[in-house]
Amino acid sequence: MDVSHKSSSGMLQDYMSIDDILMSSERLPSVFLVPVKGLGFLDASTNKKDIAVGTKMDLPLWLVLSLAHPRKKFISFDYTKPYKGTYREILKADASVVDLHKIGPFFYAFGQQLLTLNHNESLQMAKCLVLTFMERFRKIMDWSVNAYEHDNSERQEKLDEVERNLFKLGQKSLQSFQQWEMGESRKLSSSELVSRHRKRKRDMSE
Amino acid sequence: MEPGDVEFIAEKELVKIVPNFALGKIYFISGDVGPFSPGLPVDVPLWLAIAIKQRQKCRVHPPEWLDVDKIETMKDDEIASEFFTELPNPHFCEVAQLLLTHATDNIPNADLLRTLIKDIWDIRAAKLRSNIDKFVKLQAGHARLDNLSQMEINTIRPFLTASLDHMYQLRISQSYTERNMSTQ
Amino acid sequence: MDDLLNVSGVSNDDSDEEHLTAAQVLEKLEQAWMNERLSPNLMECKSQIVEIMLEQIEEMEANIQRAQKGDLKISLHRLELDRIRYVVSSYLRCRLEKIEKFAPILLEREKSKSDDEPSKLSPEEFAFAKELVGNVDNHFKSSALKHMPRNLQNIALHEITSRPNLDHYVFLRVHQREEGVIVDPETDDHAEDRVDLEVGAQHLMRYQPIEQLVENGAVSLI
Amino acid sequence: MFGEKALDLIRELHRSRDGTLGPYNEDVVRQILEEMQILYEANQEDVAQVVQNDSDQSSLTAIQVRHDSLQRNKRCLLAYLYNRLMKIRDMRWEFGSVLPPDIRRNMSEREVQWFSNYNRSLSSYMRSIGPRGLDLTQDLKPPQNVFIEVRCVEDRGEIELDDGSRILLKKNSMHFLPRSQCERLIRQGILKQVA
Repeated sequence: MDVSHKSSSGMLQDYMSIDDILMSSERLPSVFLVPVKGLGFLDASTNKKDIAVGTKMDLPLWLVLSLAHPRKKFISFDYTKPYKGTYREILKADASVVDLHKIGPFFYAFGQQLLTLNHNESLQMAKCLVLTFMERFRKIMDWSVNAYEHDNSERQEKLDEVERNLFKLGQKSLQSFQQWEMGESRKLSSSELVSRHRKRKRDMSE
Repeated sequence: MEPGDVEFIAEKELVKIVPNFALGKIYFISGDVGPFSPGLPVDVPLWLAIAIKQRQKCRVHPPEWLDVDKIETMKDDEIASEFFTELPNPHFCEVAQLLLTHATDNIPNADLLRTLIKDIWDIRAAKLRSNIDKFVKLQAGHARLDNLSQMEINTIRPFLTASLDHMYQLRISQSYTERNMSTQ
Repeated sequence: MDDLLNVSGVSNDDSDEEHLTAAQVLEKLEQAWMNERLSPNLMECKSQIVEIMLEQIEEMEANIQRAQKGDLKISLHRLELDRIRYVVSSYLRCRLEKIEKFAPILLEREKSKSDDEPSKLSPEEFAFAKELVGNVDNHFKSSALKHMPRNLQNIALHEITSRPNLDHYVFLRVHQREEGVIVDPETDDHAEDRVDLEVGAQHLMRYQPIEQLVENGAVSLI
Repeated sequence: MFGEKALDLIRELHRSRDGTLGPYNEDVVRQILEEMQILYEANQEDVAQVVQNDSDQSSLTAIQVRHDSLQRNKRCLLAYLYNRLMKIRDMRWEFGSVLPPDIRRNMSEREVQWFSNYNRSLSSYMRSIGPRGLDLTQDLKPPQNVFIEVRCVEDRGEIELDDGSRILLKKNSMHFLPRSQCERLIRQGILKQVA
């Protein structure tokens, strides 16, 4: 049971979460609205000392969240492709066939973070996130309760990180239920870490 | 919770056994059981019935509902009904499974029963999935699920609650955005 | 022999549990165990129930020691003891996992709560949580923070620890009727979604609106 | 961009999601701390200038960027340390109070210290439960029988049971033992439950 997945607001990042840290390192096309002294070297396309007004750079989300904050407005930013009009239309047409991992891989979480910043398409994007998950939900559920069929790993590849986690939860329940049906659920077994550790040692000594 | 935990809880259900030994009342922490006299039926918790049966010291009386005719009717009702039908025991699946494993020789048509029960499980599971999908599409915040057994709940729980948690967060984000837009 | 093993009459001085039989205490323990396993946050500790149950086990074990080996009755008693020990262990283990996860937040709550609010942690759990937080804090300081620029050396662990998700969805069964529980206040501005909880009914909803009902036994998590 | 080294650390953690513990990356930790020092010193200089000439927007922006980068580095470092501690914690529950040497080798000196402190806190908590203490690392699954049948997976020589009797654990030998006596050996992969 993962009970501390996110804060209750759903918009705050979990400070210690590896996923959230990776998610917030994804980049956004940004434009500097103010000059930045001495940090020109961050822009690989020039060798100027400072960053001039109007400089375009792809900045990581963690920096955008600070610099594009309505109180500062040091930069303007644009949504990346998956959150823009064309893609929203594709998702609207049939969300369940889209490879969210390729355009994600943190499609929902990254989108939710973008919603904390003002953008003229934010409402359409917010709705798109809800609808996309709603449309994909049935498939993820049906896949996750089906015994490991050959194409399961292929299916998984098209899922965003949150969806993958859901899929794994479903698979895990299925496996423990099947174990129960075979009367194995209450047998004592060696710990997972121990087995893995032993296996690795064996592999290494071979 | 693991299926083993749900089964463990189901083992508190009472079942009738016919002992082949004599023994006075046993004062368990969970309550008194017995006395036991050869040939005289007595109600005991399932965990105890299994333990005694394993020592070949009793015959188990399957509950009334664990019967081919009754289970077949149940299956038909389940197919016919849009909703979940009421189960004869809140731990229907677990109790049946335990008895069919540990007291097979005391249950007539055990193999057929096993198949029928699996059918009922599958019918209900499919029903549950389409209900859940409706629930998610309606963006409902709440559902009433009266006749679901604990094992059924337990099997779908990790996936379902995590999905709903995710959905809720997305809806929060949406309503935050709506509020934000209207105040601009 | 029968008398020897009869421990079902419990007396525990001036406690809430004093009128209960051992079987009733066990039932309460099982209820607390289920709720704890299924709730997203740490619930109030049922120390007294745990204490009584462990004493019962101890007493029964002593009796078994004195009894004859290989006896059917003895082996059945043993099985029951194993069952109860499992529930106690699983209950405390589950609590410990949550305590480890949320320790800084739990300790912060202990500091800020009013005196009449019950503590969620037993004194032993409190001591454990304190040591744990101290150790983590120490590790952060010695491995990283003290080598950082001065203005970055401070942290408040309770602010950077992940919080229990009170919006987590749970399944519950109703024991006492409750009217007009608001299930979905946050996402719908116009009409709050209210439900009546009828005795015996089963529901699926967020934990937060029913947290108190679980604590006081009006509903239980399933 | 600043914070790239820190991200490497997090990626390293992400790659070992299966619970394994890679070697403590002393080197990268040091490099991150160095980057932080440089960022800090640069900011000190700019701050001094801004104090003299308070309308310098370009310095203010630079200070902001460095400040965010410092916080980012700090977050990544702490998350790295914390997630490793949680893995080490899990190992206490899975391997017991003595860790295999190859795992220990991957821990920093301070992590070893943390592990032994955690061990001590946990034992003293478990001793404090009930009249005689309760080992919470046992009774991990709901019991079905008092006695269980086990097969020995590797030679382990003679062991003594609680009741004083001794048994010889020889590879492939079968035993019928009280569950409570062999749970730990099963967890460690020395015995395997058959029925």
